[in-house]
Amino acid sequence: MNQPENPTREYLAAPVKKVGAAAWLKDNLFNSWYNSLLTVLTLLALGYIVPPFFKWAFIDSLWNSSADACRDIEGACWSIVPQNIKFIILGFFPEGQEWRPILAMILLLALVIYSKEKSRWNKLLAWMWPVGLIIMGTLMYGGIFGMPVVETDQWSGLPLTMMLSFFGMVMAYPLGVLLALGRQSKMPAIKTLCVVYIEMIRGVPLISLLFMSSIMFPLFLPDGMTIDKVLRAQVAIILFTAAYIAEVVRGGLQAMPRGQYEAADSLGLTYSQTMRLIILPQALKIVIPPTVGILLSAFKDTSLVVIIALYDVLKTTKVTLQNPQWTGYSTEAYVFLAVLYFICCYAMSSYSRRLEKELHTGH
Amino acid sequence: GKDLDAVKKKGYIQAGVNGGVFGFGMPDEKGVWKGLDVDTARAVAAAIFGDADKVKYTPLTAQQRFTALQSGEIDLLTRNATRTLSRETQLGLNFVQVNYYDGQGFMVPKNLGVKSAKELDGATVCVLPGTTTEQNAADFFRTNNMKMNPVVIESTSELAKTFFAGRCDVITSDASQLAGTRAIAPKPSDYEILPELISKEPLAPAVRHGDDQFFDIVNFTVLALINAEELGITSKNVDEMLKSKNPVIQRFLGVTEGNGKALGLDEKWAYNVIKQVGNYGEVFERNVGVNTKLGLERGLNALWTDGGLMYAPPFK
Amino acid sequence: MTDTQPNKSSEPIIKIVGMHKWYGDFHVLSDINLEVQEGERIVICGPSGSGKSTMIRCINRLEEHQQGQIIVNGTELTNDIKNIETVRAEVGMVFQHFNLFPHLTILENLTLGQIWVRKTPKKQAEETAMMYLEKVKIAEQAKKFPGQLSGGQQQRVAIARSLCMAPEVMLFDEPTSALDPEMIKEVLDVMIDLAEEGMTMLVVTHEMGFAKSVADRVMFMDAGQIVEQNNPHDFFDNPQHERTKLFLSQIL
Amino acid sequence: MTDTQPNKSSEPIIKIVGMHKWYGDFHVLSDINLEVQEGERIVICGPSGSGKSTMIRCINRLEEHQQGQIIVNGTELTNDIKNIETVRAEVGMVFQHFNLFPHLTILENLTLGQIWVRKTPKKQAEETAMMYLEKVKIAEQAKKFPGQLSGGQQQRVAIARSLCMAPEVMLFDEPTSALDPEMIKEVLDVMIDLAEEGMTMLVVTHEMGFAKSVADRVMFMDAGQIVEQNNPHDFFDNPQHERTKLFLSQIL
Amino acid sequence: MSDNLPPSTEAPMPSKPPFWRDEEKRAIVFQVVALLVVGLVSYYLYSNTQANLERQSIATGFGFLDKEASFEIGESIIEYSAADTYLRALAVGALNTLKVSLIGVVLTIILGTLIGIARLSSNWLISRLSALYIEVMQNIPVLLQLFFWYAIFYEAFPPPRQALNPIDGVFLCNRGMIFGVPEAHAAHPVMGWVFLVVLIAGYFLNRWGHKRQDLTGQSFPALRITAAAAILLPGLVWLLYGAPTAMDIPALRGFNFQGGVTVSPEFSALLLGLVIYTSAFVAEIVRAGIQSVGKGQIEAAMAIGLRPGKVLQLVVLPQALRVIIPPLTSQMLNLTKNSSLAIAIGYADFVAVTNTMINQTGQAIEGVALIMLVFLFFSLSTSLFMNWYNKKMKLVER
Ligand SMILES: Nc1ncnc2c1ncn2[C@@H]1O[C@H](COP(=O)(O)OP(=O)(O)OP(=O)(O)O)[C@@H](O)[C@H]1O
Ligand SMILES: Nc1ncnc2c1ncn2[C@@H]1O[C@H](COP(=O)(O)OP(=O)(O)OP(=O)(O)O)[C@@H](O)[C@H]1O
Ligand SMILES: [Mg+2]
Ligand SMILES: [Mg+2]
Repeated sequence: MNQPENPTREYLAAPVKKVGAAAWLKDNLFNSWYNSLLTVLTLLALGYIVPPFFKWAFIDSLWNSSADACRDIEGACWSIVPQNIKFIILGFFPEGQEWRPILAMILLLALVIYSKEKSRWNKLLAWMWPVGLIIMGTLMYGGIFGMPVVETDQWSGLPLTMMLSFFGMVMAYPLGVLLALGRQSKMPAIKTLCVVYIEMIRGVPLISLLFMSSIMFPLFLPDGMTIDKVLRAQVAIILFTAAYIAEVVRGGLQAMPRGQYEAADSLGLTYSQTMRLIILPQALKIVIPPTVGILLSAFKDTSLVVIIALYDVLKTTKVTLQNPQWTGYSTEAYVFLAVLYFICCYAMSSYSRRLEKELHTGH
Repeated sequence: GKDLDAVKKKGYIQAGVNGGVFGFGMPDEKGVWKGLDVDTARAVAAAIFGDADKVKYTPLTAQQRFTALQSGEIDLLTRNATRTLSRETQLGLNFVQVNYYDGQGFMVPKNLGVKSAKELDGATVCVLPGTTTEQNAADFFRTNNMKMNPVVIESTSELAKTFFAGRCDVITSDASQLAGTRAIAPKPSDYEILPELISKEPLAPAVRHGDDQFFDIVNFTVLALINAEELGITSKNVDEMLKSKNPVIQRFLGVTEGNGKALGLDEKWAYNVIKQVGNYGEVFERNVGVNTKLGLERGLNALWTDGGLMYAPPFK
Repeated sequence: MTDTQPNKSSEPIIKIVGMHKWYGDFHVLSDINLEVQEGERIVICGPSGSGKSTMIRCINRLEEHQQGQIIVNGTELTNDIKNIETVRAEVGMVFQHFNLFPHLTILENLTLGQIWVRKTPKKQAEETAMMYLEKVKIAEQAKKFPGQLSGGQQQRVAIARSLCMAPEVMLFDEPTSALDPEMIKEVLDVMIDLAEEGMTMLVVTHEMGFAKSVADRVMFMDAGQIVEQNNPHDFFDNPQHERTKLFLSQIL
Repeated sequence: MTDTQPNKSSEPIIKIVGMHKWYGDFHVLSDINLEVQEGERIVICGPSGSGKSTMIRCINRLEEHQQGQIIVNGTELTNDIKNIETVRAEVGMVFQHFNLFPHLTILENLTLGQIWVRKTPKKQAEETAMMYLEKVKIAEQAKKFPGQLSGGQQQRVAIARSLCMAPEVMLFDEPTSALDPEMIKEVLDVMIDLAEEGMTMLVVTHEMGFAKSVADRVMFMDAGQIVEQNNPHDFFDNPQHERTKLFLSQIL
Repeated sequence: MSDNLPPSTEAPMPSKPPFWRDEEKRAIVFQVVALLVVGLVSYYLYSNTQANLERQSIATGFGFLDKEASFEIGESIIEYSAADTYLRALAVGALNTLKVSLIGVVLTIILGTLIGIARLSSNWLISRLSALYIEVMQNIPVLLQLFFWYAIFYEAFPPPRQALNPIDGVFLCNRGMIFGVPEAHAAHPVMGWVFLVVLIAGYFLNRWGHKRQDLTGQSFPALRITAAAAILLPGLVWLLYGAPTAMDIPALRGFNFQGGVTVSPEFSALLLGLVIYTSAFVAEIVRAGIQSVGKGQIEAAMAIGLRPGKVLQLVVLPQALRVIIPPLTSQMLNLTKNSSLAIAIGYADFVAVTNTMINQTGQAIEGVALIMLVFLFFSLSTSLFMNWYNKKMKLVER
């Protein structure tokens, strides 16, 4: 509706808004007495913590030196990281082959970045992920194109962490969806099985499952049959993650209005068609943000595989610290790890938040 | 035997190692495995394949190690495991010749003024959860009518830091570890290891029941290391020693044939072991000896001729 | 009960005999008997909760009945999955809230059933779809998503979606009651077109103008029973039952 | 501006003088002047975005004005929390989307304000509540939760909730525009009853029938200003401003 | 009204389809097959395990539980010494887990709520810092955080001989916080009983106050009166008993402080780590919960004249809680499960104790099974309670 200009209407500028730093401070930090108090207390606390930390981390620190040089300084000995970076990041991967895990990680990163745009979510992408992961696996394992075979027990460090979490996620996803469908099922036996599974797994700590996979699993198998250690941990992570995904997906399924099922039924679609074509595409989209949340915890939780002596980044760091030369600098090493984890997780979580917003404003 | 055949078929030995004990079994900053236990496994590979590098390592936790051996995941366990009766019988393992005599001890800061473990009543004790460390410590305090406050932390480096920060009055662990821990102290001379050893910890490699031939090979490989030291054969002089007129040395190095055949190995097996890994003395000095960060004395691990316990039977 | 069947004699396309339905202990539908001839147009009205929706939902087995028979085009509705699928493919349904699939374009909404149920080649399915979209006068919206259409347009798409399956019978459950007054007309127009082409239709609605102009028969339901049915003229001008009279007095 | 105050002379119950309001830089309300006498019934209309809602929300300080004065029953609205509470307790507000508290029963919705603001004993509060529920004709729903009522019923509860506080003035912000046609009537009936009892009312609505039959004065707003106000008769039959004429031609 | 008859036999019944096309029968077959597969796989694994255990002559069973544990545990709520049984050792571990989880849950909810609200604060600094806190704490593995807090506790405090003594009877050192408690005296149980009685009386007083408010509209300061009585009356008892002031003051004897009560650095670090990590998640949950309550609700509440505090108490929180409770439950469970990382920083939780037990006895299967059982018990009982509560809180809708 195009309104004719109202003759009586005179637009006034808004009353002068206070601008400048002082006004900003007043508006944002000192707008009431308790806010002022909070501000002052917070600033005091920051003043107490930040300068000494800054001095330790940046002023009195050494960044790339021998371990002996670090003995004489007050500050941080960051040298532990560059001096051991190959082992911390790549672990046992044979010398001369380092490009392979690095390339695999870059590939993964590229895939993640490519998947960022919502507009690129289509069938192609759905295929790119498994194919990409297979390529990564091949790169790591080798055996073709003249790449020497690198057994899984030499996979370690960051690639192991990434593999355990991403493979874990990709494999756990379909399992989780099946479990969620099972839990929604009208068949009591199926439903009970799924509920029991989900609640059992969610009820116990991941480390007890890892214990299981490492100590007890060999006992489950017939004599002489062994299964790769990494694979066992991977299976434990998949089983664990699947239970969590199942619960998230169930939330999505429950959010689907009954009308969608009815419309699909009245078109004559079968149960599997209804799920595949109508319900899951919508339900899974709704739950993308919490799913990313699970990926995040899976990523953080892989650090628990130290408990069964797999060499993820945390374990490689710990081993580095076992070396008497470096034992004293665990704080620095752990800070490095914390930053590493933080960067990865923060990237994922801020992405998931953006996604949540985008999906929210969409229909 | 079946285990030996399987190993030969694979072309390498799968060895279970600790993975986190400096000087015994741990990867260095390049990811290469180093340590006394690692060298033991390498010696076995040298004996069987003539190539010490034909080993793959599986790092194991204390809980995993015996199951891993039983289930066939590994062929050989060289993970500072204490030889005990129940393990040999109930767990179905055979321990071979001991490659390190250890014992549980205590270390205290000198300024506490404690001279004997018997003076530790009421102390806070940092304990590394080994398999029996906690039990040994508790037993010792109980027999001496003392009270203890344990602080049990899983990782050596964390535990060491905790101890140096003064969280505990005393730290207990195998003596070999204590020496290493002291070495990394901000000021090693501030700490001293108390004289008492409260337990016997003969650390030995182990194999499964059921393949005596493989057991013999591993056993005699360890003994060969000791024997070589007794005979004065080192990796440097082993080639010259081949020309030695001493019949004992000739037999040992396979110049005079017989030993190899008896074990089902190449006659050059001992030569390969010494050439590629060195004798026990070399292995010890290289990994844990006084010139390493651990700085351990030979002590009980010296040859019997030097007052230690290392003693090899005749190789004939 | 005044029964005014239209002058057709063949086997009825829908036949309901002594049908009962319970929700738990609650007896929603009681002794429903109904015959619908091919091409007949039936309007069902009645107070809220009287079981109108439940009845037509039984016809394509969105609800299960516990007693009696429902026979659609010769196929009886039982637990037999095969039969249910046959019936559903022959009966189209239009819901009050449209229930379009929001993640698919309009065109995909229309081709889905054809491709997966009828196994029609995609190209042909799209042609059919476009034909029906033109019929409901929104062919130009084919590439849009349901969320981008107005309610009236969405309901027309929903009708087209059902039509694409070339059903023998169309069921409408209050198709206009979620719409604004101006959109109601759009949808009713489409339905009148359909009626004129001879489609068999069962329509739950309170649009009495529609009932008067197109229905062959108007049915009044109350408390799970069919109270009265008659041709629209007699139904509105001369209702027999007290209940019907009361109801009509309220809504007209 | 044509000003047709009703023939009352006492101090006005609402007095707005030269009031301006900005959202950031956007000048939503410009120089609003308004006097409302006790018992007066004012209908406010105008195109979307013209500031109708904003204006009445200023009256009970759901929005803050930046310039000018708003005096309600002798209390001026300033930052003073005490004044704001006084005013809010005297001014009832009915929202377009009812905003009932879904976690409380209907009865609890009605007694909440009485108990916590007016400190009325619970029993008495309940009696008052039941009285008003009867007035809006849904006393039998008292124990239900809002989610169990229809939209029209919910809006009637919302009106009753305001009335329970015995306000001097009732503000209605498009109280019927979220409702189905049949429910609109229910709610308008209640409002007409109120008007007949002499309640002071400011109603934002586009129900012109309502305006004609109950309003003492109809106000037309555009672009944040009161363009024209008059008694309903003159307003509808003889609008003065071009803008008003255009608007009326579109909605009538 | 239609008659409410059960299905009669007169009307024609629907005819029966062949069983392979019958939905119901298909479902039964499908379920039987699924159960069979699960059963068979379980049996297969079970028989393998049996065979393996036999072959490796591993003893199974829980008989070892009443053998002497012969190891010490750092801290314990109940009496324990190395001479006690494994069962008791495990109980000590389970209680320690319970202790850190319960206290952790309470603190986490408090801290998380505060930070969640701070995140919504109008103070720029506060809301930014809360956002930073949430980001950092959520995105670093909790294990690393535990190392960090533990290091602070043992590095930042002096050894016992130079212990800080901020208030009389309270010592801070790297052995923890040690504080004095009153020496046992006949007055104490009496004071306890009086306190309890006051609490019970307070409860009824509060109910009476509500009733009075219902009747007269006047509120009654029952809480304040109860609080005052809870302090004053036991104090009076104490005076009547002659005001015994003897304290069990910790004193440095030998290596450590003797007497008093000690809060160990391990416990503090674990508690702090878990609370800080989990509270970041809780903060987000609380924020989302509060934001989920529509603006209209707040406006409506203000429009009937409720004060901001009451708006929060009567309208916002009851609605926000419904959104908050389910994810909060999982966070509480996560906290409990994460307490199993205690072993990394030397707190003797259930997993740590079980680990030692496994090491000593080699009963790995039983040990892992026990861990799982105990945690399942914690989890399921929490879930049950929370589900019950959630159902109670659910909105009634059409
Ligand atoms: N799933 C169900 N479980 C229990 N009762 C139900 C269920 N669905 C509907 N009902 C009840 O069955 C009765 C008939 O419902 P139905 O939806 O068929 O009525 P209707 O005539 O379509 O009413 P409306 O005009 O409101 O749509 C109602 O009383 C309703 O409450
Ligand atoms: N919180 C806000 N911030 C900025 N602009 C706002 C805000 N609320 C409303 N507005 C703007 O102020 C103007 C007046 O809004 P208001 O809601 O008062 O209009 P209205 O006359 O009630 O319209 P409608 O008939 O659509 O309800 C509109 O242009 C609107 O976009
Ligand atoms: Mg209906
Ligand atoms: Mg408005």
